[in-house]
Amino acid sequence: MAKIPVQFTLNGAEKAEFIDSGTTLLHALRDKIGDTSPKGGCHQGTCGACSVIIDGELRLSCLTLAETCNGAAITTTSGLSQGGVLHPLQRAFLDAFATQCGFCTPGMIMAAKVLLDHTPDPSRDEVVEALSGNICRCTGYEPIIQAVLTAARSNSQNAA
Amino acid sequence: MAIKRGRGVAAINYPTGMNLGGDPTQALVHSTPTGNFMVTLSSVDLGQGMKQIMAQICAETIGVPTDRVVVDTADTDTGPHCMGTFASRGTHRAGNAVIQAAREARQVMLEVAAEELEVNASDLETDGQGNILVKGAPQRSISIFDVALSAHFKRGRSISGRGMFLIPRSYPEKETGAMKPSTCYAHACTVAEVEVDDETGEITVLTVKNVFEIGRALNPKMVEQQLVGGSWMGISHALYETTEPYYPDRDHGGTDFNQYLMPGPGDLAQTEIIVLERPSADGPYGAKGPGEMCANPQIPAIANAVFDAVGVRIDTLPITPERILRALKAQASN
Amino acid sequence: MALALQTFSTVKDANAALKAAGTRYLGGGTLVVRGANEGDVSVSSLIRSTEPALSAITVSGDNVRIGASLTMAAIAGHPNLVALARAARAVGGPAIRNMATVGGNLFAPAPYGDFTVALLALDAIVSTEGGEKPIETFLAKRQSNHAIVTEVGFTLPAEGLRFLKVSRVKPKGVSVLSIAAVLEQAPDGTVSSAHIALGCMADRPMRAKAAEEALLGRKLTSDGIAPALAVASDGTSPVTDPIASAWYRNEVLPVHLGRLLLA
Amino acid sequence: MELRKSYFADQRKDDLHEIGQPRPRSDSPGHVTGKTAYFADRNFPGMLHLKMVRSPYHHARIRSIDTSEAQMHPGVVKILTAKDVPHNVYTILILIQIGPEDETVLADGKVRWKGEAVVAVLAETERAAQEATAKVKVDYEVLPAVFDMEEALKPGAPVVNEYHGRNYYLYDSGECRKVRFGDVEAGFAGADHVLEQTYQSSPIEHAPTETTGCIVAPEGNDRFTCYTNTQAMFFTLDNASIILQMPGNRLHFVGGTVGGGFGGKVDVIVEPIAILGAKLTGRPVSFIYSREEEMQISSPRAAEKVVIKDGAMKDGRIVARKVTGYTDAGAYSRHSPYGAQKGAGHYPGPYTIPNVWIDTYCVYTNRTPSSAMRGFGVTIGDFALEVQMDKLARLIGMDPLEFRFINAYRDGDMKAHRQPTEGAALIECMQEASRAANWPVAEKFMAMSSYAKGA
Repeated sequence: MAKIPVQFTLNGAEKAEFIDSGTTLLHALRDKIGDTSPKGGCHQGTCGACSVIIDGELRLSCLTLAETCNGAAITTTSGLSQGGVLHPLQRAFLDAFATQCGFCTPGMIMAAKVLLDHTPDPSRDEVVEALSGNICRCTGYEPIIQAVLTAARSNSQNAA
Repeated sequence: MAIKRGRGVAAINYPTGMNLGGDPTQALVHSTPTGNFMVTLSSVDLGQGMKQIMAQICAETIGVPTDRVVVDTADTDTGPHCMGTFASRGTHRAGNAVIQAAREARQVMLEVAAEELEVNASDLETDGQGNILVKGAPQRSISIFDVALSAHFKRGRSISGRGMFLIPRSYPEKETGAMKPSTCYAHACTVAEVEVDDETGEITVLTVKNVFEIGRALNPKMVEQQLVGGSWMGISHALYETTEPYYPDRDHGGTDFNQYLMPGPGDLAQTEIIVLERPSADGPYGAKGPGEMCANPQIPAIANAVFDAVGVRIDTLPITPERILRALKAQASN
Repeated sequence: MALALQTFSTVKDANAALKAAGTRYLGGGTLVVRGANEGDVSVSSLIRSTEPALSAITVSGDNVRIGASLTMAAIAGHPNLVALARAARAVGGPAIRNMATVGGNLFAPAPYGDFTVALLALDAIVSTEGGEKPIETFLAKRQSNHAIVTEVGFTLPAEGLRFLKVSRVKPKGVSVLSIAAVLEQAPDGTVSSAHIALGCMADRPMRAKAAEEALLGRKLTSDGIAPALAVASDGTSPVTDPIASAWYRNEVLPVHLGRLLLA
Repeated sequence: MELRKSYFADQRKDDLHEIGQPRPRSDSPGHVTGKTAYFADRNFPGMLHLKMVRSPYHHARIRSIDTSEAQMHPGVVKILTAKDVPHNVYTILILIQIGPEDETVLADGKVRWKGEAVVAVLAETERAAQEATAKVKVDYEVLPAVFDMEEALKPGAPVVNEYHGRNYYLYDSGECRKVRFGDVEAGFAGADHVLEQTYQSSPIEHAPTETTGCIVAPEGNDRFTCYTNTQAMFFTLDNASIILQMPGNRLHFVGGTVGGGFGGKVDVIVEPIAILGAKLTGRPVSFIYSREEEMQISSPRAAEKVVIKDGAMKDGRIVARKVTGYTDAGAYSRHSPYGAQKGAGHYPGPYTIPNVWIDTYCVYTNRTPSSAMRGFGVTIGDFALEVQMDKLARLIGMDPLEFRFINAYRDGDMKAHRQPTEGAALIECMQEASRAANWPVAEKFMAMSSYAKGA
């Protein structure tokens, strides 16, 4: 079958690829573009490891067809640090020892980023809700929740 | 409707290392020309932080800061044999192998330093910051950077070492079962507090207070990671998890994270962790394996707390709302 | 056959394409793309339509029409649809809610489909190119529906929509059961009209007709609702799945219905 | 977390430079930036995808397998059946002399659990492989299956696994691993209270977020690099070498960065067949479990049944404990015979009991083979033991925590498996729990020590 073109921005950079129709965004990002930060933990929409931000909204790249993203602005965890400086969320995950195996981490950070983009000073319940689509099997979630709350506090201090 | 509260306790021990031993692990350590150290292994990091812990063990033994140690692991073309990462054996077995290898490398390092400083190697000590000092005369010193350069380019010495750790295999005696399953045991005691809804059987774990004795917390923050995550998994095992919810009926097995139940971030018990350290005689710096045992005591503690709350015994895992409700109904009809 | 996506600007053209074998309509992808990922090779062609009407929300007075492509997140955040926010938020986690659509939810098998439970309690009308159907009729034959659902319409309930989802995992877990209720009360507090819909109490959302009738003329007190709770499980045939057994669902349905009615 | 340094301070040096320091993890920066490379974060040109045709039945004879239509399916490159596997019947613990070989890489003549691998399809795309698996025709004659361990152990039960010939593992000690210490019957006879209770669990999945898998790339010199998330590099390499009858020096395993294991990645399941596929096609091969496979096909923690009979005195001393443990191995051994006997070494728990009788059985049923998981051989036993302790305490009329102090093991106490206790710390854990949970116990218990009596 003929390949079809897709074009979008990934972490601010223009990307254009020819893909097979029906290819998921997760496969397009990982196998075509080479951004392996979104992880395939289930391909069912039940684990959140593949979470990316599309036009400001949290989406599951495993259930999104790449060709529906033409013209979109896509953000992944690999694009968060700028010039070698970690994003406050990344810093907070490090400081809180909120990663163990690390497989869920990029998806968790995406979910947390969307939360903080819309709700800079979230309550614990809002953090819990924001992370609720992302499975972690190692940490018991508490260090991750604490990391997001810490990042929010450091953001608001920086803004102040 | 009544929400009933109860608490329960459980105390456990857990063996470190593969049951009955016979599970070797090797390590190689060598310095680079500028006095950094490479640890070569074939052990696997599952996320528990094996690489970081091996770096700290090597650094402590050699006498350098941890960031001067690089761990290269799990390439069978370069790393010597390790039985694997399981049975709470990683830190204990690989750690001992790293210590042995690092000691051998340290001895060469001190010998080279001794030649440079014109003293006996036995008169030297490390300051942990990357320097080798003459005991009692710390103004006479040489940096490990310079020692490694000297070893490589002047004295033709390889600052390296080999480590192998093996607990000899024990074979159970057929009739009596006399055997040596393990050389050291971690310990725990957990008190759990629950609420049970006696109309729906729903359980909320309010608090778990865990006391863990783990030999030695080699890196306290990383120990905490495992203990907190393990305590969560223990609660999960107690109340949620199974691939066969109607066992031994084989039907209705969950196939995704929606159907395979585990506590979500909104289900977390208030968790307290207290760590005691009784160094094990054969553990690396006294460490035992904390990774598995930390998920065990919550299960019976919660089962006992449920009984304390509503007076029914659920002797089948997981302790689901359905099992509680059935037991409450049976209790009411008796 | 490899999987391929065809996009049409009109529902009419998309409906025409759906007549071919091996086709399926792509909404948010949470059911259809998942199926393809999991090896459902019976579908080789996904069809979607970008017709703007599918994404429109019209609120005129109490009358609401929601395009089938609207997501749960869009509904949960819409200022005029506060009554439905709780039901929309009951679906999935944040990412799923940004994807899952009203149209897709109508087809979600138990234990999914919580939003549809709310639509059933609202007596919604389901529209396709072929016309409109009451949601109950639509759900009864949903497996043989091949036309794209374009929108759902309903009247906003004067006294609000009561909604409850019971799940083992919080805050995001699939349903043990879900209940939606639209009640009207006379000035003396007695129930004058009751629509109660249940999720997971059959293979698709269903109405609790016996409980509805038993509520009429009764006050929302423990004693008043007792007859309704006694018949809450009439006509149910709950699913048994990894979340809960049919027995458990039937046992706790009256408990949760009671809590919803007294809340 | 709090470190309580006051305990055992006499046995510990706390002046170390690196040990005991909360150093940041060297791998975390990779995790938070998405740069950590897991095995699947590699992509090779021309890589094939492997999908399994699996048994839809719990127990069935395979009359015939017809792959002709699947072979013709566009994109299919290779189809593997049992006859393609050089050493198809294997068992992983053969490396430590625990046999017999009892499991097939690809089913040969029979399937023993629903989900068992029968035919492997290698294709250019995942979709083509999925489509082709649907075209493999396997003709089954369904056999009676047994799911309940008690049923499986009854005479006349369907035999699950012919390589054992009976539905339990035969140890050198007989039908179970045994521990005999003191005279348990005399203990019961002299006890004030006797309590026998049965505990049960069902299988539990490790559920790591990263599913089991590997990618194999031919190196072009008859060597194969296998990127894998196994928990045990050489264990997997050596087993693959046996199964493939390929010298170990042809195999190069790379791994060590794993997205969660919990014991679920110690079976040697994906690597041998993927290497075989790469060898026979000369192309890279990816075999990664779907989430459904991870949940229902990969080994779970075994279901267990534990029967505990205790004799206890009014003063709280347990004088006799008899434990019969049953481990549901499913259809094949994998690590289960070892797990069952690990239980034998673990009972009667961290308590000093003069009369102990332990039998642990490894039982075969027609379900997904179980294997190791965090707490292997112990987790369910601890549940049973510690609920039993609670029941005993209440039966005697004692505080459950005080009851445990009375029976807690201490240094020098002889264990049932005839090892003297060393390095005990149960008492101190309970003392600290008593404080932390505000669960007071008598002063004499707070004054106890795990150190040997009189030491």
